[in-house]
Amino acid sequence: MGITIEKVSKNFGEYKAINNVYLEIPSGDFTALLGPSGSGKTTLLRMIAGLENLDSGRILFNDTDYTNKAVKERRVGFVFQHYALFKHMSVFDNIAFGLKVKPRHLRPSKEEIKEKVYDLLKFIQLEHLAERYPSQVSGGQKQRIALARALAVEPDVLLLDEPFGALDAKVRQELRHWLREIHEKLKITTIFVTHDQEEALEMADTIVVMNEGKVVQTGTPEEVYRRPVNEFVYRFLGRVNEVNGRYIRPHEVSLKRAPLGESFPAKVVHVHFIGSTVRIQLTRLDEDILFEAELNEEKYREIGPIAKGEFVYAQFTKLVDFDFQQKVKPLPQKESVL
Amino acid sequence: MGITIEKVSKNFGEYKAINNVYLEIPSGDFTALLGPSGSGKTTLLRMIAGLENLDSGRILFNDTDYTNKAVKERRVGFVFQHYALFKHMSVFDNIAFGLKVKPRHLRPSKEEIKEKVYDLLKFIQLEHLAERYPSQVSGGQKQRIALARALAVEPDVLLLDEPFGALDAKVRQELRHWLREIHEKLKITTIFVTHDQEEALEMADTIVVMNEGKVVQTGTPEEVYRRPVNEFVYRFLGRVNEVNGRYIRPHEVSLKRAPLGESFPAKVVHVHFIGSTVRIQLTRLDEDILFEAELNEEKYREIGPIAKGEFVYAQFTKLVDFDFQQKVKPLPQKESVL
Amino acid sequence: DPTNSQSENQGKEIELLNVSYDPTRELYEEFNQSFAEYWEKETGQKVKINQSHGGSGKQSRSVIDGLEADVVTLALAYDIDAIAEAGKLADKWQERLEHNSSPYTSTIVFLVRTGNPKNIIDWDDLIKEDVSVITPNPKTSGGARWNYLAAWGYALKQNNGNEEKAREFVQKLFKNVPVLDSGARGATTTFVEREIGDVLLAWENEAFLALNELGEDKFEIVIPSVSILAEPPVTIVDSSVEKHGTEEVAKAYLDYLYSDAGQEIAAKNYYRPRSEEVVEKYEDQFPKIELFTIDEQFGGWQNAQQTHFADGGIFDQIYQP
Amino acid sequence: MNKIKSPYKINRLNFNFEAFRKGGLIGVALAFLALFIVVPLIAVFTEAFSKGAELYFASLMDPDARSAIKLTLLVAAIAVPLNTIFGVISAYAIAKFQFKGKNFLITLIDIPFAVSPVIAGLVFVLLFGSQGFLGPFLEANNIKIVFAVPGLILATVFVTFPFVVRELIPVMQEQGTDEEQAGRILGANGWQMFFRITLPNIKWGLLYGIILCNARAMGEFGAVSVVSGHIRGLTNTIPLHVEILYNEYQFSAAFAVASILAMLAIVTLFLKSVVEWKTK
Amino acid sequence: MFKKKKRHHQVLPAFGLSMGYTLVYLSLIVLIPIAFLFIKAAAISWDDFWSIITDRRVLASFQLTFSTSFMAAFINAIFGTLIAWILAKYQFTGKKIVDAIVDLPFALPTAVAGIALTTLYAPNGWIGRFFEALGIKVAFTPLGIMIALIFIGLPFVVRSVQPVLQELDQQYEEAASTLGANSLQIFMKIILPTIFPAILTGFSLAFARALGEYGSVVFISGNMPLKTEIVPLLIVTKLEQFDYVGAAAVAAVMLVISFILLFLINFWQWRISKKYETV
Ligand SMILES: Nc1ncnc2c1ncn2[C@@H]1O[C@H](COP(=O)(O)OP(=O)(O)OP(=O)(O)O)[C@@H](O)[C@H]1O
Ligand SMILES: Nc1ncnc2c1ncn2[C@@H]1O[C@H](COP(=O)(O)OP(=O)(O)OP(=O)(O)O)[C@@H](O)[C@H]1O
Ligand SMILES: [Mg+2]
Ligand SMILES: [Mg+2]
Ligand SMILES: O=S(=O)([O-])[O-]
Repeated sequence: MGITIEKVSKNFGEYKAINNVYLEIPSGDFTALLGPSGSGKTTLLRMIAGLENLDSGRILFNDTDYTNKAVKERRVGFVFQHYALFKHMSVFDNIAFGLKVKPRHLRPSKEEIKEKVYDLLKFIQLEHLAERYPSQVSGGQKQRIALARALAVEPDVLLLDEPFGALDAKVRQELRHWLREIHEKLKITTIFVTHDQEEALEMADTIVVMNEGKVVQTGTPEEVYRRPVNEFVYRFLGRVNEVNGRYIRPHEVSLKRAPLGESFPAKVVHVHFIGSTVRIQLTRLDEDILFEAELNEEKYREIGPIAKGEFVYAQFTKLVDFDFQQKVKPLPQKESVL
Repeated sequence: MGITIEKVSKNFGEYKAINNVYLEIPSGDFTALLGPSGSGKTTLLRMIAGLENLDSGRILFNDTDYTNKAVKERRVGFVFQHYALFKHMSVFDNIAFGLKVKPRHLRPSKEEIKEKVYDLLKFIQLEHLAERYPSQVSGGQKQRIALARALAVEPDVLLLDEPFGALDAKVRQELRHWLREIHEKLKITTIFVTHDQEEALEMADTIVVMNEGKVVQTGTPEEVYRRPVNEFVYRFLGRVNEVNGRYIRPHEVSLKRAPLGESFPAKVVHVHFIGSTVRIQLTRLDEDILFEAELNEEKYREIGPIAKGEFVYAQFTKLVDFDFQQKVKPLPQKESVL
Repeated sequence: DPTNSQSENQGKEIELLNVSYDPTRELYEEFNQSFAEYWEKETGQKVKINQSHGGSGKQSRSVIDGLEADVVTLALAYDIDAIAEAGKLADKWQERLEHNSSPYTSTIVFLVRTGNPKNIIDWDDLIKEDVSVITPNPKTSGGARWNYLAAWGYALKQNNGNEEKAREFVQKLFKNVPVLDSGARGATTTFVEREIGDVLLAWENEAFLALNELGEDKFEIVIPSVSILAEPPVTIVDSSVEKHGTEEVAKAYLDYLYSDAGQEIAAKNYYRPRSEEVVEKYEDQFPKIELFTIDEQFGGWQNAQQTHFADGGIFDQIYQP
Repeated sequence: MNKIKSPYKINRLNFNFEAFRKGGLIGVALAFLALFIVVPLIAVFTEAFSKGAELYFASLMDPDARSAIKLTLLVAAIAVPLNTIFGVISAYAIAKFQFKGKNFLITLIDIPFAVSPVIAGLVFVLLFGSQGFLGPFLEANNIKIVFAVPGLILATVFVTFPFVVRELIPVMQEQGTDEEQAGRILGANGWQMFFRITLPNIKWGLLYGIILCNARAMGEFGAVSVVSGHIRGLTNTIPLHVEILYNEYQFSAAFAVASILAMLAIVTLFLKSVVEWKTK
Repeated sequence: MFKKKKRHHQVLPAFGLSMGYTLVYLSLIVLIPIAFLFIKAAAISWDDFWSIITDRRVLASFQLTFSTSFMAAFINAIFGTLIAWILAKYQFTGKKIVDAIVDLPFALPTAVAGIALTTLYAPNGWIGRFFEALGIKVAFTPLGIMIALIFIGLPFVVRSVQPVLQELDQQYEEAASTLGANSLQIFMKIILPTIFPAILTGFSLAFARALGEYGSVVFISGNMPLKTEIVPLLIVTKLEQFDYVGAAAVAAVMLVISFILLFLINFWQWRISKKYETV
């Protein structure tokens, strides 16, 4: 099911939560809505599900206008950030819910429902938890049950609002894989909301970057990372050093033992090993500005072990400049982001 | 202030939340307690603060037995996961609290308190919010206020329980830097709890890996990452591919266009660009097992663009084997971790 | 020593607590004022009389449980007997004052709506099928017991002392009762305000009061051919007056009820006075009526209570809602 | 685009039906409230003023009415603080600590909710009356409890016993102990912690509890009726005075005095709204 | 009993002090006085006790009290939930006032309520006359008692259910609607089970209060033995006949029955919430 969002706007009082958004999501795509808190991701997702009204614009599912369709007629599966599992129902009943509330003439028989639910439970590898209540399962299990519940009614579109937001780092990573696998298998058009750029880059086929109620950029992970349309996208998609209004990513900073070209001396403040990369915090000696460099194994081996307090020479070769794009609002002041 | 934890145990009913833990934290160190949910991190931190009683063992601060010292005599600063700011007090009053409740003869004058609080507000760059109430500031700001409040009483030890757990990915990253900077400046012995291995690796001088109420390994980030004492630590500290009970990290998988040595053919399932690295999901053609490879820019450039559906040859060169360490409990079944 | 403490109190205001039943509020309001003036004139001593009103039985119980009444002025001797039983006053209290210690009497009459639409003239009319009678519950209300006994006495007289017939009569009467309030005042309110029932059985003084307070144009009093002589007794609570040192003034208070002034006030408040002179003076107000006493018909209160009102007594047996 | 200006979020289930249903439900609920609560309230005031404003105020100025008002205020002024102190302290013990038998303790605290006020009064008569267990002792020492002000206070304390605690327990439980612990770590001693953190955090819940407790204390009828002795000007509270006036056929005076309590109820409710508004 | 599971004394102070005070005050004000009631009731032989409480009038009044209280609490459970619903879910003009008015029965003295309700529902009252015209008697019948009990019990249900509804996350309803449920299904299958424990709490509070209610009922009930005589009135009646023991016996039975009922309801409620909420 392909989805088209046409000139959609939505105000909460004076506040423009969604501001004239146009977006096309191809059938079977795995799309991430990425943006900072308050950028309108959840609102947009809820509008697609029919949980929120539009002030203006249209939403089309496969070229049919769905703007005024009732929620239950849209055939969307929705996974809420905090799962919204029904506390008073067992895991089985949660998953069966969508089947049990079907109008009588469409409702599967008890046996069929049971079979289907157990198929889903097998699919999410939680057969043994069928009789438990949501309060008796872990966060990651809840997440999977919520997904099974959404899938039970065979939706055309799967919508997930920060599906991993409430989980541990480790569990989150495992579930990311799992969700991708499921998408590979089922090929349902899937849209998920996240504010974690790594999550979006790692999982999505298409990333929709949002800010202040607008879609800022749409593209594959590589596109948005390598060809950000403005400063905002650039800064939001990865670590960044700011140098007098221009930017460079830490892994693009080159460090040398000796001066070379336009390099400048810097003092090593801290060295971290994060898996295969080494992250180094430095202070520019000439300007007393803190910046970060990231070296992969090869590069680090090249330059040799670096310790806190040492002096090295750094070079900013590929500084990025967005000044020509004055129409794009700059990223808010640091402290208001926090 | 150095801290020594000697044979400390703590049960909740039958459950051994902390099981005979020995730990030494040098003065001025920045230590991360890292472990999965329920491993006892919070309990250990609360015991250091005096918020939880010990069942057995001792806790020493600079070789003085503090086991039975009252909370308020320990001179610890504690930052709660959800900040625990006093809702009914302004930001100023929150920070001033610790000074205002000092016994009369130790209490600074009103002017001194005011000066000190404003110094701290300046330090956390939130001077303009002094009169606001906690409900009127953002999550990141709350975090910083909680820290300022803890610092106001000039603690000897700073304890933080998942200080960034409730924050956005982007905000979290910024605050990590900021907290490190503060530690550089103040040099207070700092212990923070996290279940995010990247956070621990990036921030800490020392990482204490915990599991099931025990300390599994202690060391610098590089030590625990490169020389994990057992399977648990290895798996917990980074992404991992499991190959018949042995392990390899994705960035150690080498991919080639042509067969070479012990390589085997694999099909590319998915390709992600995460900043400067490329993460590739593949299926072994010979065993139909999914695995992941991670290439840095250089390596990816070497092999050339890889697309979904292509076939490549992979090689597992440095498979790690923990089988000799039978005494270490294996990581729980995948599904029970989730 | 009471006299001693009395002299100590000289000049100070003495307080007296009169625990009475519901329909005497207006009476004692006037009487207390009159007595206070009299007492101050006689002795130079100020006296303040506190009043407590409520259902007669409840009031008696309060005194038993420790409400320190100096005098009790209740609806029935039975209620004062109960206080005597608790040891708070002499057993033979009823002999301490004239007329069985009842300075005024009353009787049970009918209050009907203007024009007497159901034409109720005597007791027999109350058991007609279409007549609805209002009376409070004899189990809780002293007044209601008088009503009940009056009806019973009438039936006995009519049937030459045939208990069975009397029982039948009273049973029929209570069949006609749609609401049983717990006290006399409640019953009056039900009849007058809620406009329920055709006839209210009431103390004569209550009937007059209702007429005065709530509209002469709305109601009429019907005097039945025969009724009961209700003798609300008064007495001193020995234990309290001893404790308070108020014996003298309490005695004087009750004696004053028998004085001309006291009797006038009783008559003005529609209680039938004992004093012949005052009776004559209020002849118009209190029509002659054939009255029987409790002692004659029922052998005293204790008997009446045991036979009729105790749990499992005749009232419980015949009462069928 | 179907636009219904409705501030609550509409699940787009079925718009017209939704609006229709909302109207219907509100209508039924309001009708129920009107029938059972508003009309009786109006009746009180209508009856109170039925004989004119002059009589209305006269009945409030009557010495017996004034002494009843004073007594009621006195009783509430003692009973409410007693139960408030109890409420705060025991809610602290119950909400902030884990211990065995907590549910049982809460059930015990609930007892006065389940005890008929009449029984409550009876219980004190059985205990302190002349015929009661402590009666002889009290009489010998000339201590008056029932049929005097202490009895009224006791009965009122009993009847209003759970109001403050029950209001506070959920509030305190919801707040948890993090802030208190933070205070302790920052060096606060027990008193400082309690007065600077615990108490300010529950102040609105506490105020609400006090308001309800006070309203019930002033309005209690059954229990005080049993222990009062009904001495005019001495042991009659407002509700008892209302009953007396009513029994004297002074209906508008009765309702006039009752209207004070109704007024109190309204002021109370107004205060409560302010409280709730403040809480947000 | 009442011993802390976890020793926290270093952190939160004064557990012993506050618990001690709680127990002492609770005992003095509530437990000891109630105990004396039972001691009094125990002063008679079992046979006497049995004959007192199996008396026709006593049984009738028990039946009346429990049935009217139950009906009133039941009606309150329904309409109280409805009122809580509109207060929690809808915006409408005058909502604040409605919200405030709900507490009126808490604040209005019961005697005043009783008199006002009797004035209204008597056959010649503002409302009673309409019923009278239909041939329905309200005041002085069990129906009248029920109305008084509805009046005094309503806030218990509303105030129990309202906060739960307010905190009820919209997401559950939304989740159900994305799964295809219609509004009736959402209410019956999602909302009702969630608020049911709260309704039960409100019901049991209203029920308990109704069982003991005296002030508002005596005026409107008509107090006909066997017909409209409630248990508290019967206790008063016994007292007025100086029958302390009988009164204590009836009171004790009343207390025990209400405790058992309350306990069962609480236990049921606790079971339900335990089932879903345990972590
Ligand atoms: N029901 C509502 N009423 C008023 N404002 C709202 C409502 N829902 C959302 N908003 C506002 O609309 C804006 C967008 O909200 P939305 O929830 O879509 O953001 P988001 O991108 O999902 O943020 P987050 O990452 O924090 O979930 C925010 O400023 C939010 O405060
Ligand atoms: N007060 C308590 N009573 C009973 N059990 C407790 C209590 N506090 C903690 N536990 C248990 O002790 C174990 C360790 O808890 P702790 O909070 O220290 O874990 P943690 O490592 O901080 O986990 P998380 O990452 O989820 O915060 C858990 O199994 C927890 O359920
Ligand atoms: Mg969101
Ligand atoms: Mg923890
Ligand atoms: O006041 S009575 O006892 O007569 O009802």
